[in-house]
Amino acid sequence: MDLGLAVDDSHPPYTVLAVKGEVDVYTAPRLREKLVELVSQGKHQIIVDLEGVDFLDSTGLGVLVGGLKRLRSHDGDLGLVCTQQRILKVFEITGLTKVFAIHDSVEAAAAR
Amino acid sequence: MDLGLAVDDSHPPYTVLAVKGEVDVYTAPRLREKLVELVSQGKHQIIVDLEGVDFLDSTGLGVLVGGLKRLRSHDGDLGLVCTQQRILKVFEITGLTKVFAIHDSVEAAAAR
Amino acid sequence: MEMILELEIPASPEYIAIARLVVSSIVSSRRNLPDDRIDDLKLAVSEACTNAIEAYGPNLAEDGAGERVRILVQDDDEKLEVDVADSGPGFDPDDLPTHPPVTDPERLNFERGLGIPLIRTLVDDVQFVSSPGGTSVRMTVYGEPLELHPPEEFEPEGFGPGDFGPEGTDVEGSG
Amino acid sequence: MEMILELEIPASPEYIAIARLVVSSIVSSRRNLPDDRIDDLKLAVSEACTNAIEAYGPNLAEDGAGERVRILVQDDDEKLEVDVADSGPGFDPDDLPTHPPVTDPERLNFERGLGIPLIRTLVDDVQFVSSPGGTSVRMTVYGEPLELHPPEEFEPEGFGPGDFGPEGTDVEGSG
Ligand SMILES: Nc1ncnc2c1ncn2[C@@H]1O[C@H](COP(=O)(O)OP(=O)(O)O)[C@@H](O)[C@H]1O
Ligand SMILES: Nc1ncnc2c1ncn2[C@@H]1O[C@H](COP(=O)(O)OP(=O)(O)O)[C@@H](O)[C@H]1O
Repeated sequence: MDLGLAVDDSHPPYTVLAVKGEVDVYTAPRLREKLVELVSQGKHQIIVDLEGVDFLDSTGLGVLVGGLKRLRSHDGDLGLVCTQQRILKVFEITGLTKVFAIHDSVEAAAAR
Repeated sequence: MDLGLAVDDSHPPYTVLAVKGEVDVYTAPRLREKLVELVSQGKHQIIVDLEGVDFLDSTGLGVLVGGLKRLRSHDGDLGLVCTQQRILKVFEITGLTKVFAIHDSVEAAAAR
Repeated sequence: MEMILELEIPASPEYIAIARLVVSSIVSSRRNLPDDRIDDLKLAVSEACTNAIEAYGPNLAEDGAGERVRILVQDDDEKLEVDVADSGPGFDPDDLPTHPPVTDPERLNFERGLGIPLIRTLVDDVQFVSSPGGTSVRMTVYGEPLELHPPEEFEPEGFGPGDFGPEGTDVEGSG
Repeated sequence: MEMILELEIPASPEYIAIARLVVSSIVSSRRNLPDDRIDDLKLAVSEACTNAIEAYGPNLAEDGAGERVRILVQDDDEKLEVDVADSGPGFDPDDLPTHPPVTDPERLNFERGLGIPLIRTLVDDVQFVSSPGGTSVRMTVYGEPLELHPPEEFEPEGFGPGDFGPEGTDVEGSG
């Protein structure tokens, strides 16, 4: 039930954070901590890869919104990678597909 | 939560019954039915392949003991294929390793 | 409506995964629902559990030992109902703040408040029963019961000759 | 001992898989136990649930609607306890028939009676509390609690600026 969080710097200027597992009120704080840590290390172009995520609830959405806000305040950005229908659906219902750039692959996200 | 039961006649004189899933008080009746059916079709040399079994409890053991007894009464036999430690353990604790011939593979069981 | 299952967990985030697991596995074994509907219900239940836990307030870690969330699953021929109940302070579900539209840059200031809108969208029907003594969120999904195997009989008579008698009958035993 | 979780299911075979799932997932998230010990407990719980269901008798399919099995999980610093309780007729755990040795051909006549011996072997400690009003099987496994992440705080204050303020602090928010 632990959240996997893997950082990959091989797509400069982007930092890819691959998330694995279930993002809920129990695990979301770890995702938030990791985002805060990356930003404090000066990483302001972040791609969050959600392909390994089995479950994402509103707490997880909130952390991503907070991350995007924080990065924007540093003139940065937070892009998402997600092709799973059940995860995309959560963004659609909440209208957040209009807030986030959602890509089909890390490569597509890094090719902006 | 359904039990998978696949019959394979490609190792004559043996009939191989491959079981998949969890064998407990809910699913064991289906295993028993299938064994009864095979015996009534005159198949008296049966190999029960437990490699696809995730869970086996005493109800499952009981069905296998009953099957062995029935086959013996027809001068037949019931052999098992099992290499999974957690399933073997149940046979060991109950002493049934001394009652059943337990093989490493269907090929080994059919080469008797 | 037939009561299927009741699960009671401490009001603590680490147990929500179990509530999800129980609900999705009971639903997939009882109802003829497509996977995406089960995922919807799972998410709705998770949101309701999150709210129930948060209802006990921020001091949970210190004194939350006795505070519980109760999940009740019931069904009948046409629907399945999951009820998530807490003994928190209650709230008024008709008086919730609304968000600015997603196109408004202000939207980014709102990390919360998505749970109840999600629940309302994901299930066929939801009823909030809330008072100062606690809240119950009753979520309903419509859909057929799963065609179950006819109830299997087992033999509780203990030690016996079993069903593999020498007669070769192919019907179930004496149970 | 701290009460972790309570699960109540109908006394019907189809629900035992859920009881196993709940117990194994709660145990693997709470206790520092190797996988094979968790499998052992899972099997012991399954056997106890099977007996609890069978205790209600062979007419279960007809009139078993209100008959329930209750599974309670508790733990403390040194052990975890799972209690499986029914309201069946009870039995005397010290007066059970024994099997012929496995080397005796007669052994094949016994398809049953393996559940309680299995339970006794699989868990560190088991206690049967049985009376005409029902039976409770209390199974204990010793072992350390899992080193949990320090309790995570969440912010129940609702709509707020969130933790991603412009100051760039890297500590958790105000919760
Ligand atoms: N079970 C509950 N008990 C008390 N208050 C609740 C409950 N569920 C929801 N609320 C209130 O409704 C608000 C909105 O809930 P929700 O839409 O899930 O968003 P969030 O929980 O992220 O704030 C919560 O902030 C809380 O004030
Ligand atoms: N919860 C219970 N309530 C009443 N009787 C029980 C209970 N558990 C066990 N028993 C009695 O003990 C006997 C032995 O149980 P067990 O070793 O599990 O084998 P089995 O259930 O296969 O007979 C059962 O047949 C039953 O008579």
